[in-house]
Amino acid sequence: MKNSSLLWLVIFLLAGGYLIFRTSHGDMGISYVKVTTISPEKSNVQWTQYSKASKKEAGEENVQFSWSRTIGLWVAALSTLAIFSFLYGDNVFYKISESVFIGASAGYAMAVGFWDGIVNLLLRNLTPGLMRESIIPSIPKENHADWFFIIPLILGVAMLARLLPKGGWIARWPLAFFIGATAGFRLVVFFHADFIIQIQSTILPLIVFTDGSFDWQTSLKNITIIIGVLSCLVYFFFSVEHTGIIRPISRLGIWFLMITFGAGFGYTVMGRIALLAARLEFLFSDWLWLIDVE
Amino acid sequence: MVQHSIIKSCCKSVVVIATLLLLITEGYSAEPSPVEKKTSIQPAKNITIKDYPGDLGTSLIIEWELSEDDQNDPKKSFVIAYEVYRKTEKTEYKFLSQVTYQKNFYRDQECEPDKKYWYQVIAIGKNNLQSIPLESLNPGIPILQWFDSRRGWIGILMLFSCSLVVYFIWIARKGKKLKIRKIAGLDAVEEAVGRATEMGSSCLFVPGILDVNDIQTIAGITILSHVAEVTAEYETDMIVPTCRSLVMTMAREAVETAYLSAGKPDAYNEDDIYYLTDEQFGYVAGIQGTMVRDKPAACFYMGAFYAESLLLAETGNSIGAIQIAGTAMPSQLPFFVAACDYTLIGEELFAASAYLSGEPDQLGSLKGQDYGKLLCAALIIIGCTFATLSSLANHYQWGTGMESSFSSIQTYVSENILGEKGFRP
Amino acid sequence: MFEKLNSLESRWIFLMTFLAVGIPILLQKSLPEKPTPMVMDVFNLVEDLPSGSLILCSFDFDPASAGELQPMAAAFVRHCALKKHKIVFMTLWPVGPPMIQNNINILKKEFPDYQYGEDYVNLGYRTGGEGVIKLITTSLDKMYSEDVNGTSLKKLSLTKDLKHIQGIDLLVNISAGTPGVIEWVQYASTPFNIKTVVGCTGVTAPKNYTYIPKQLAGMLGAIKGAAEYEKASIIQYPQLAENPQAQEGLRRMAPQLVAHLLLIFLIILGNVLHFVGRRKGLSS
Amino acid sequence: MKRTVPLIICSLTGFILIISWFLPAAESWGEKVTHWFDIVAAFAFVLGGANLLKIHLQKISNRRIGWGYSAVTLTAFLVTLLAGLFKINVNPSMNYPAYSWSGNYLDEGGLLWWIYEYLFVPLSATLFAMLAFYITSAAFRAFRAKNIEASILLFTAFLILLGRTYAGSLITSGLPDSLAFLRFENLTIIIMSVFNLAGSRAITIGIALGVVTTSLKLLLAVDRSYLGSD
Repeated sequence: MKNSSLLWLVIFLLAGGYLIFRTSHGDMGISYVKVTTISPEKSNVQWTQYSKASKKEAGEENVQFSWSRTIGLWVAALSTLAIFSFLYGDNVFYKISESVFIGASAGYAMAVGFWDGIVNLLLRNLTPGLMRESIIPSIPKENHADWFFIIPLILGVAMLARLLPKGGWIARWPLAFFIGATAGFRLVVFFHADFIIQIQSTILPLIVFTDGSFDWQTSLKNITIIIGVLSCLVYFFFSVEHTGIIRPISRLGIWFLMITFGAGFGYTVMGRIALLAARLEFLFSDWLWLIDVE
Repeated sequence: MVQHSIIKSCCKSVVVIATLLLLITEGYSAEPSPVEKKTSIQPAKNITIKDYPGDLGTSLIIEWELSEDDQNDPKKSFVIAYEVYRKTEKTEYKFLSQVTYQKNFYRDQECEPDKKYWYQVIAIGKNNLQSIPLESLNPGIPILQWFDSRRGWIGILMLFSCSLVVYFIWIARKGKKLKIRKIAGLDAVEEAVGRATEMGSSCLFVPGILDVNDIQTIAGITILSHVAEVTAEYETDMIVPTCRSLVMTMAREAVETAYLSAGKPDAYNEDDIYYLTDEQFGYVAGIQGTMVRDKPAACFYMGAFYAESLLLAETGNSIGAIQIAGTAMPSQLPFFVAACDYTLIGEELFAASAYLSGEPDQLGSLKGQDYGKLLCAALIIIGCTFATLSSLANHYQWGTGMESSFSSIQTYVSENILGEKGFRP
Repeated sequence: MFEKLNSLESRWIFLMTFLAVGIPILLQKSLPEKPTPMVMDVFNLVEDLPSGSLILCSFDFDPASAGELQPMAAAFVRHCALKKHKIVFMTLWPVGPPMIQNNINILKKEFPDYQYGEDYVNLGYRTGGEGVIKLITTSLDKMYSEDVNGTSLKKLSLTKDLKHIQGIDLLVNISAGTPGVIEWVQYASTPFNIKTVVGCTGVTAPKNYTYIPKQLAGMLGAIKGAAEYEKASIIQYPQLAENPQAQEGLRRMAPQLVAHLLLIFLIILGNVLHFVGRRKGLSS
Repeated sequence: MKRTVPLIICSLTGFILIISWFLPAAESWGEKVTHWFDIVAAFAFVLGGANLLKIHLQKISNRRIGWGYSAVTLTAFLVTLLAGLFKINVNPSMNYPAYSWSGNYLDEGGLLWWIYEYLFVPLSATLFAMLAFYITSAAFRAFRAKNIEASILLFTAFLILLGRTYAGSLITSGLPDSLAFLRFENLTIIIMSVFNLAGSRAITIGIALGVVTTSLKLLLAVDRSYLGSD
């Protein structure tokens, strides 16, 4: 055990030394930005805008080294490694990035919820005039307040009654409202799209003729599909024990399901490998500059 | 010397072939392409205007037959688009919209009920060619409808399926015993909690990553309340990290009630049900961390899951937990099936709360659900039978009467009862 | 040997996966892909539209799936730009705008003639999922009265006459989940007969097969779809062969091959172990 | 009273929405409610945020194991939240330079953008990429021919894995045209468009029925565990 930790320490030190050596020579992990000054028409306000520049553009005019983005690049690369380190075992680096991730993503979700939900949806519709003057100047002049949005405001405030020591039961009202709405809305949508339409597309002729002759390929395909759908449905029966005649049919249904799952699994592998490839490309290209895909 | 002449003749022939090739290709490109030759294009034909059914009288459908110069292959097609113009009793023709080639209808959604509208369609060709306008002789009048007749049949089928459920709930309440087959994953719940108790470790329940406006989440929470009853009985800790604030609220209500009904209200700890973050992978990172540190002996994943399914299941596997999963996300089922001990497949997730509760009216609803499946199978069998008969009748020419009646029954089933037409002829 | 393999720690499998994917990336080799008929259908649809056709691109994915879908999105955008089509970008995902921006950056860099407002417009994100689709098939300005920068659509030459999306020539949807393909099919392509092609992740591809060819004109599935599309583009426009960025998908096929082979090897190994173990168990 | 009123609200809302689906005049009600839900969910963030603060502050003040990580979480949370709420370092929109708040909260250059670009994106993409590792270990461990069902699963996955790469088409490219359907790439298509189609369709139909029944149970107050106790 001790030997292996020593080995790991040596590997870490070597890798760290290598990174420091290459960075100090300007051979990796540096970000550049393109600087442009923005001066909108009909206004005396001015600001500088920074946009991403590739390392090839480094010597060009207006392109300069960026501290904040170089730090960002290193943060991104190191947190990528920290997450991957979880594969070896739980460790302090993973714990730190996990904590940062939970905190930052919760904060991000809330900020987005505030701007998109409260400002862009609620306030924009409830107080368009005020929003036009302050935060969303692009609201057309002809937009007027939509008083229906009072309802979600009331529901939202009622939701917060949970924070009060005694008013928690009021918070059940908005919850009940949305449970009811969800149930009603989903009931019809699922019944239509996933029940009726699916039955409709399963109605196929079992014997098909193409150009006047028997088309055994399509016929076989249609028969298989219909047998498959019906036998899987039999598998899902709850109120009948799977014995007697039901047993072989439901067994056939399970086989169909297993083929479906196997196919789904095999199909997904490609996507997952692509994601890993993208991450490694980021490390090798953007950070380590070992390959160049820019 | 001989070699020399061979090379020479080779060179010559190469030059000749190259010149020939050049000439051929020149010839090809020099020939004027048919598009350039064309100076006029055929207009569209037979315009008809119909009221769009099932709306408040705000739209009309304008249909026409494609121009003869409109081909499916865009390289050969002279027509590239159609322009639609509209006039009312008071105004002249005004440009309305453009639709692309091969499209033979346009839905005007800016009409007022009971007004008259006339339409004009002009085919537009390459090089700014325009056909002569095709005008509608009779105006179209949009009609206001309060009931969407296209959804009539769906309404009937829905009412029928729902009443089956209600009927069996009623039957069950009256005391009729109902049988339910075994669902292995659910029988294992108690075993899993029992093992966690024996080992002195906790249980983990993940109610999916969607909010309470998804039925799967609600189904997950109802299962949670039954699992919580078991953990309350065994006095085992259960942690429930949630991905949404509202799910946290709802889960707390459910678990508190469960502990109360198990007679252990003091064992309930609100902080065991906590909010992590709304972000999918932040949530997963948090749960993974909890798993490897707290090492729960039983993990339940019930609700809507996306890519995190395998991340959770494999981490659970690495700590040796019993894992029971259930989801109605078809794309994630393979991973749960491969990596968990028990998986509730699709519909079984929704059946779980009834199964676990064992209450008669809940079991009744399951029976109703089964009759829904019978209805589905019956519709498929009827539809397929008539589709097959009509195919056979068509091939062996059993007589036009039989042929057309088979095919019209099949069409009625798939287009009216199950399709877009509904009560409309 | 058997005991050792049977209790093989996951770490070693992880290491093998890492090497199987990492080494081909470092070697930068690409395989000779051949576009399949389904991908060629999609390619030809874009290729055969007359120059200047209006294309709506809805990029409904997030950074997490960008590894799989961005090459596809970029291939579409490049192809549209080479054919001089007009593009309207939008997204139904809150994290979608940066995905659109990545592709607009490609336009800015590789097609400097392409003018914002004239050749392409970025509508950005609106909340509401299928509700957004339903509204923009009726009237665009009820949902999008201004573009992502707050400029009124009436002031941009591309959108000033665009009332709704019924008249577009092609709908391109790159999607990683919900809202995505299913919503576009249900609320736009089916009721209005809008020609639609989609690019989707490997996970969602099986389900989307059910919509072809009636409701969807074609589909690119996972990174293989992207790679084949890139190949088809390179055959048609050889200048792309010199642009390494236009071959992101192709490059990612080499790690795919090695990883797939590794997986197959592991499955076989696992089963051999299983049978050997069973025989041992029986004999003892 | 505390339980009856919510039950009535729930049933009433649900049945009204079901009926509205058949009435053209009320067609958009379902979507309106979805919009409202987004707003209420945004309000509910206060609950989640308060819970997050409470749990981690407790951990820190009690000096429980790992309290340092709680401090990290809290800092990250507060910094991100403030960066987002106050649009720190975000320039105004080009079209409305006079309105200093008019820029988008996620514009390039802002603090929230930095966090998004350099923390959020790499972290979530890396976690997603971990699936590549887990999928191989799951395949090794779980894909064993223990019984007929498992063998079918394994065999299908095997076929698809081969069929989806260059290797598969290479192996079977020698088959004559009369046996072309046995080529891996064609087998893949047959599996997807016949067997997978049948299986997925049955699953979809089953789920639809499950959703209908569950919704009905909620509306008829058969299932009311979400409401809690009195």
